[in-house]
Amino acid sequence: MTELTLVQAVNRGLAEAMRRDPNVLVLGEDVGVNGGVFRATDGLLKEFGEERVLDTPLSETGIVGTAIGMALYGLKPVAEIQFLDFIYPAFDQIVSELAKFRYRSGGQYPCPVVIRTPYGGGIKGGLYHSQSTEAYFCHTAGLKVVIPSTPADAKGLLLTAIQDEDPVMFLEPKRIYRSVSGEVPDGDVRVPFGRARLVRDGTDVSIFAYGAMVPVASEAADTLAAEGISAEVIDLRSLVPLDEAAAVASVEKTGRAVIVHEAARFCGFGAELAALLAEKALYSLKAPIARVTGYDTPFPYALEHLYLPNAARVAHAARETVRSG
Amino acid sequence: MTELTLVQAVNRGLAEAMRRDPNVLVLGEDVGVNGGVFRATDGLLKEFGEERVLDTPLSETGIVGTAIGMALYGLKPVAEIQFLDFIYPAFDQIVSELAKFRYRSGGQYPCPVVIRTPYGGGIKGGLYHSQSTEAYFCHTAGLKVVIPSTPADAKGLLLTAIQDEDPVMFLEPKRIYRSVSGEVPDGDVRVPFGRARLVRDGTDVSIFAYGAMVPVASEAADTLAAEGISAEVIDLRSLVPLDEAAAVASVEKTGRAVIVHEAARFCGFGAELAALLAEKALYSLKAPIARVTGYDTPFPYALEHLYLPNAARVAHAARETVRSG
Amino acid sequence: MNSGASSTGTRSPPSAPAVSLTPAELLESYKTMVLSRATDERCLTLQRQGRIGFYVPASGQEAAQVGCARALSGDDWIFPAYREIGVALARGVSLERLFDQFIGNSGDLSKGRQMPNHYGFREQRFVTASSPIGTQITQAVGAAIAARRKRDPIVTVTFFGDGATSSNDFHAGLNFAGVYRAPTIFFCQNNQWAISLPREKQTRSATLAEKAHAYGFDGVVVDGTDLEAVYGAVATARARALAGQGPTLIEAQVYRFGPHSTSDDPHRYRTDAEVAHWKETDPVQRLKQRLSAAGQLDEPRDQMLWEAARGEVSRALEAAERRPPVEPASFFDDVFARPTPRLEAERAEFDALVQQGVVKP
Amino acid sequence: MNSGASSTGTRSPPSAPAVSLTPAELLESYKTMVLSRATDERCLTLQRQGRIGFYVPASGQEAAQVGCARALSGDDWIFPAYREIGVALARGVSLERLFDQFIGNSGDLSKGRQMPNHYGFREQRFVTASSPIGTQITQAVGAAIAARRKRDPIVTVTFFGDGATSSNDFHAGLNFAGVYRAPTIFFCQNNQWAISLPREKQTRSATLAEKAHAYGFDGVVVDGTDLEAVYGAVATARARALAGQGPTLIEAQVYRFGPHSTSDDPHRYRTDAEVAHWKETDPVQRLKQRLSAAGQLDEPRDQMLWEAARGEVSRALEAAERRPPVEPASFFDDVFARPTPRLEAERAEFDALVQQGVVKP
Ligand SMILES: Cc1ncc(C[n+]2csc(CCOP(=O)(O)OP(=O)(O)O)c2C)c(N)n1
Ligand SMILES: Cc1ncc(C[n+]2csc(CCOP(=O)(O)OP(=O)(O)O)c2C)c(N)n1
Ligand SMILES: [Mg+2]
Ligand SMILES: [Mg+2]
Repeated sequence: MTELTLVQAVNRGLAEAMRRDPNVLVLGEDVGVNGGVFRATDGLLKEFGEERVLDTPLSETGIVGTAIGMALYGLKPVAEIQFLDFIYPAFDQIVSELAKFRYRSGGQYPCPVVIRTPYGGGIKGGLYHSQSTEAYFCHTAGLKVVIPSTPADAKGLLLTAIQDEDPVMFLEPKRIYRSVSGEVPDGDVRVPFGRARLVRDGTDVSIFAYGAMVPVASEAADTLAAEGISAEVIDLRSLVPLDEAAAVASVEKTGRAVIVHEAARFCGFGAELAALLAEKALYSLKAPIARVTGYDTPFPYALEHLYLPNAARVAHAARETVRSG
Repeated sequence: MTELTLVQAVNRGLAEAMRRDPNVLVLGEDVGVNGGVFRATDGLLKEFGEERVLDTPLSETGIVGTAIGMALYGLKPVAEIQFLDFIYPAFDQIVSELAKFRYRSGGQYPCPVVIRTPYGGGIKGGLYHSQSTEAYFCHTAGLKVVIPSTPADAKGLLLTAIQDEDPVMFLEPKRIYRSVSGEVPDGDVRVPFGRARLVRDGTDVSIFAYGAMVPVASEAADTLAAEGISAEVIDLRSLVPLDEAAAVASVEKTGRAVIVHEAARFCGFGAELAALLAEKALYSLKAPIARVTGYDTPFPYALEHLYLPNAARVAHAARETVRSG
Repeated sequence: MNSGASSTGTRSPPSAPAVSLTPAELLESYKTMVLSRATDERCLTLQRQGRIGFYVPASGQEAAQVGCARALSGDDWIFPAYREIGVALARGVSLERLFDQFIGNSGDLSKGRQMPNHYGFREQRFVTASSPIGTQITQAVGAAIAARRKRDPIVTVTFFGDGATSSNDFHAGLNFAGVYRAPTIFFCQNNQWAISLPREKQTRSATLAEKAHAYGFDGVVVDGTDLEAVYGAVATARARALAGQGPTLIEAQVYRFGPHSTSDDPHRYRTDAEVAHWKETDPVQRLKQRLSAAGQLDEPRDQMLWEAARGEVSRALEAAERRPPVEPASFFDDVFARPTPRLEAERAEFDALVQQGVVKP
Repeated sequence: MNSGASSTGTRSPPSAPAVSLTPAELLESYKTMVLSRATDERCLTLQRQGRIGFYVPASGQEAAQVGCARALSGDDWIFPAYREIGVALARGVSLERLFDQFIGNSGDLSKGRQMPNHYGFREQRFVTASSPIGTQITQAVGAAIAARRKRDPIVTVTFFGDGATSSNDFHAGLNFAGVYRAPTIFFCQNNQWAISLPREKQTRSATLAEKAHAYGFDGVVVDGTDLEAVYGAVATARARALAGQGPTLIEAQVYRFGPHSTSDDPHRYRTDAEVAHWKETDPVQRLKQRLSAAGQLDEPRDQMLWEAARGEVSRALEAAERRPPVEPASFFDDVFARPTPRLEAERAEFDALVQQGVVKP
């Protein structure tokens, strides 16, 4: 066990995987000499050399397209996209190619690329360094989508992603890259996909969150506890595959659900979760499902603190939910 | 009034708009000399000339990027993307630029580009000529998204799109381009955005659909009627802005909802509608909301008839819904 | 610049091809080209008869495809567009497997997931095609870098059309290949049209080959109707790539005799005279004359070859038509290595619908 | 090819600049460059003090930016990247508006929606910047085509860096411009680095300018530390564009003295010696010497100019800092021309949260 920040845990996870498997390599903009703009790949070039840590030209199309070719050929590329906001030049390669290679080839060509990318707001990044568009990837059949909220999960889920046989979108909540730290197991300790993490047990309302919204949800639960409301907090962390059973079970217990994410509400991930719960736990629901999310506007700069869900908004929604049903 | 197919109505809409406003122009692959691979732009080059009908190089990035520049400068470009499946090279321009230009400039730079593109399955197009990824665009703040299911709406909504001050994604259900025909008003008759179309009145269950799923839903309603179940069919047609009031009112009346779309289910548009209904009409719901959709796989070829929702599946879901609650 | 029609490189001009084709190899190549042409002709008919759903013809491009494939080793990886039937045949893909794919039956290695012509054969190192234009180009570069990393002495070859030179992946792929000196051959079949857009309107450069200079390596224009010329250009590029001298862009000038696809009507945009002009250098005819002049082929022998080819096509087609369809629920397979709980639930939902007679496979 | 360092075009070489700058214009340009440099220096400090959140310096690129802007008409449209403060100042954008944007206050024309440096000024035909690299390039081409269609005798100019030559929009934009002969000037400031990636690893072509040939038009390399050279190249390109002779790619060779942005630590990837080497041709110093030699500037006068510039910066900053913040609910504006019912509902929800004290603006 070592105490690490979230971004350090990512770094250790990469190094661990690269040490164990010579086929693992890292590529992206500024990942080599510079060690990544957030230092997630710091030290890797020195340890593993230019053949395994590739500083690429400024082209996300090229990064993902070549990573796909490498994966088809039998390597395990881990591509870094500097910010999720800049992934769109690679969108065609991701949704048309990466997600569909195994399928379209009838299983002949697996394509296990991992795409790591920092996402989310709260760092005064404005419109283009803050977005949360995980729903695009979740809606794309053939991609797995995971989002850690603790250092241990960052390393453990990343190790799982790298040994997975399928493409994985690995979204890192940059807002808590350094603000969150915790004990991380040494070595190749993996966290399985498809299992939600119970952050806090509760009986009155279920709060679902992921990424940087997990600490926000926990803070809200503290507030609620002081008021005598017992909130269960669940870190979804694996959006695809989703731990539907855990979500349903929690709502069957509490009868109320609050879904929290930074992304815009309309057609966001929360819509799917709400739809699922309305389908599978309708008769348990004592109150309408609340979604506490970013608004349906682009991401602002000066006012990001008003745009982003905070603990007060989450607690308020939970309170209303408890009162109304 | 003239009897037209859906694709003819698109063609007439374009010609009408181009005649009325010299700033309207059309650009895309094969839209000029060839008249579009579906003939939606047939005859336009001849009538309006090369300056207003641009055959472009094979680059969706270029098509949308230049269209944006034209719109900023005061023209009204209508860009054709040959298939929705091929829009992804332009995704960066659409989500990063088109959707956000007005916002990021504080209103200084409106960007009224219309992007027309055929979408959906049922034509034996396989993986890459069949997809329905409207949810990507619906989740992107700053874009309007409309989908006609009748010739009259195809022309009327297109005319509205072209005079709109904001970017519009105009998705055309290619499966019914020629199989559906109907009376279309002559001249500049517009259909407003943000209003659902009541296809058929009913009291037992509300069926929501759009595009090529509208005739499927209607057929299901016929079947159901024969069994004594009265289904209301609503053509959403304007996904953004959405006629939430109409959807909620219908479910308040019927107590049951079936949502139909071709797109994959997970994080599809149906998720948002279900979430909305679970939020705003929870206490009216007598049964879980059913989603009859494409499955969470890429789009197949030989088996597309099993993948796509059909009237039997819709009727079945409606029946179950009526029985269960 | 404005370099002419043969080679646009001045950096280190490709040396003459190391080897050329033997007479026996020429005849083999001819047979493959005839088989390709015969398949094409049959498939256009089959599509009209509704026996296959769609088809993309390659007639006119056989020398480019077969000549290129012939210059490769069986271990080299192919990243095709969707028009490379000649390459597939030259790599030893069986006609029957191709027809299985055109029909999308249970013999189709891709399990009926894609339109005709979007095939792939792992055994032949022929990567499964997709429709979006250009995407294979960057992938081929990545695979080449991977092969070098694994110390495999192979090249990757990616096929694409004149239209694809405008794609994002062309730019990124050639740039990455230049930067990393990837052992990749960019094989552009300039068939003069991208559906209805003529080559001159696709881009203003004099040749497509010279675009390579923008990425720091050489481009070569070759007469794509001349099997041996293509062979030589590819053999040279391959040797250079393996020697660590980096990638080459080859522009093979050919012509698409038929429509873009069976959905296309070329009369809307091009003249019969143009087609007739290019038919004068029909690559199959050219090679036939070459072989005849060398005394290796005469009319009766040629007739026999054609009949054999047509017979082979018929047999493959019939076998494929007899093969059972894909399993109804198979479209749930291969989304992931192992299905997620959600996919399992959806498949169960589907099975129940079938059981209840709601959905009829 | 492998063309040298001055002009890579042989097709129809640009003629000599039609006009050159008058002594008065040179002095004006110098003042703008000093103001740009002074703003830069101040802003790096302000960022460290937490008074602005972020900053992208342009020091070293002033001659390129001001020289280019000077060669344009006020009606020409600018499509900037994010580093073009010299262009904004030369177009007459007020320092105060710039500081309003850096702070994101109620005077910011973009209403506090974007990070510092992502400004836009419709009045000055300076299109609002975004962060994604390269996207402005195709847009500039579209605007140029639109201007021609409207018979407006203007050009569009798009600014981008060496890194951006690898972007999709570079490829698409230059290709469309070549095909449609768009009156666009592609102004590449090659500042030798794209964050930590040196120019040689960005692409293997000898120059960036020669990439224009791939699109059928000319590229020109110009010493971007020499105001007059830049002015001449842009004036020539502009005249050609207006005469219907199509686009030009200009590669202005400059150096980024400072970090990529205030988030960057250049010591991780480049040497002090390299910086020192380029400082020898500091464009501000070069122009100062030129003006001194011509007797238009002496040390005292120069001191005065610098003091005036710094004073102007301080006044603009202070005015901007005094200006009230943006209205809390204003982030709901401008998503569309008129809010949708959903946006109205969300704004009402937000207002209620404020009213109830849940959210504290
Ligand atoms: C990204 C993308 N845009 C559009 C299409 C539609 N389309 C299919 S083939 C084609 C033309 C391709 O021309 P070229 O690259 O010259 O290849 P050819 O068909 O001539 O062999 C087009 C536009 C597509 N498949 N992908
Ligand atoms: C599509 C995209 N990818 C990555 C980034 C992150 N990024 C910002 S600036 C930059 C380097 C740009 O280099 P260059 O084009 O040379 O411009 P310079 O900053 O040197 O002026 C990168 C990689 C981005 N903004 N957009
Ligand atoms: Mg072609
Ligand atoms: Mg740079």
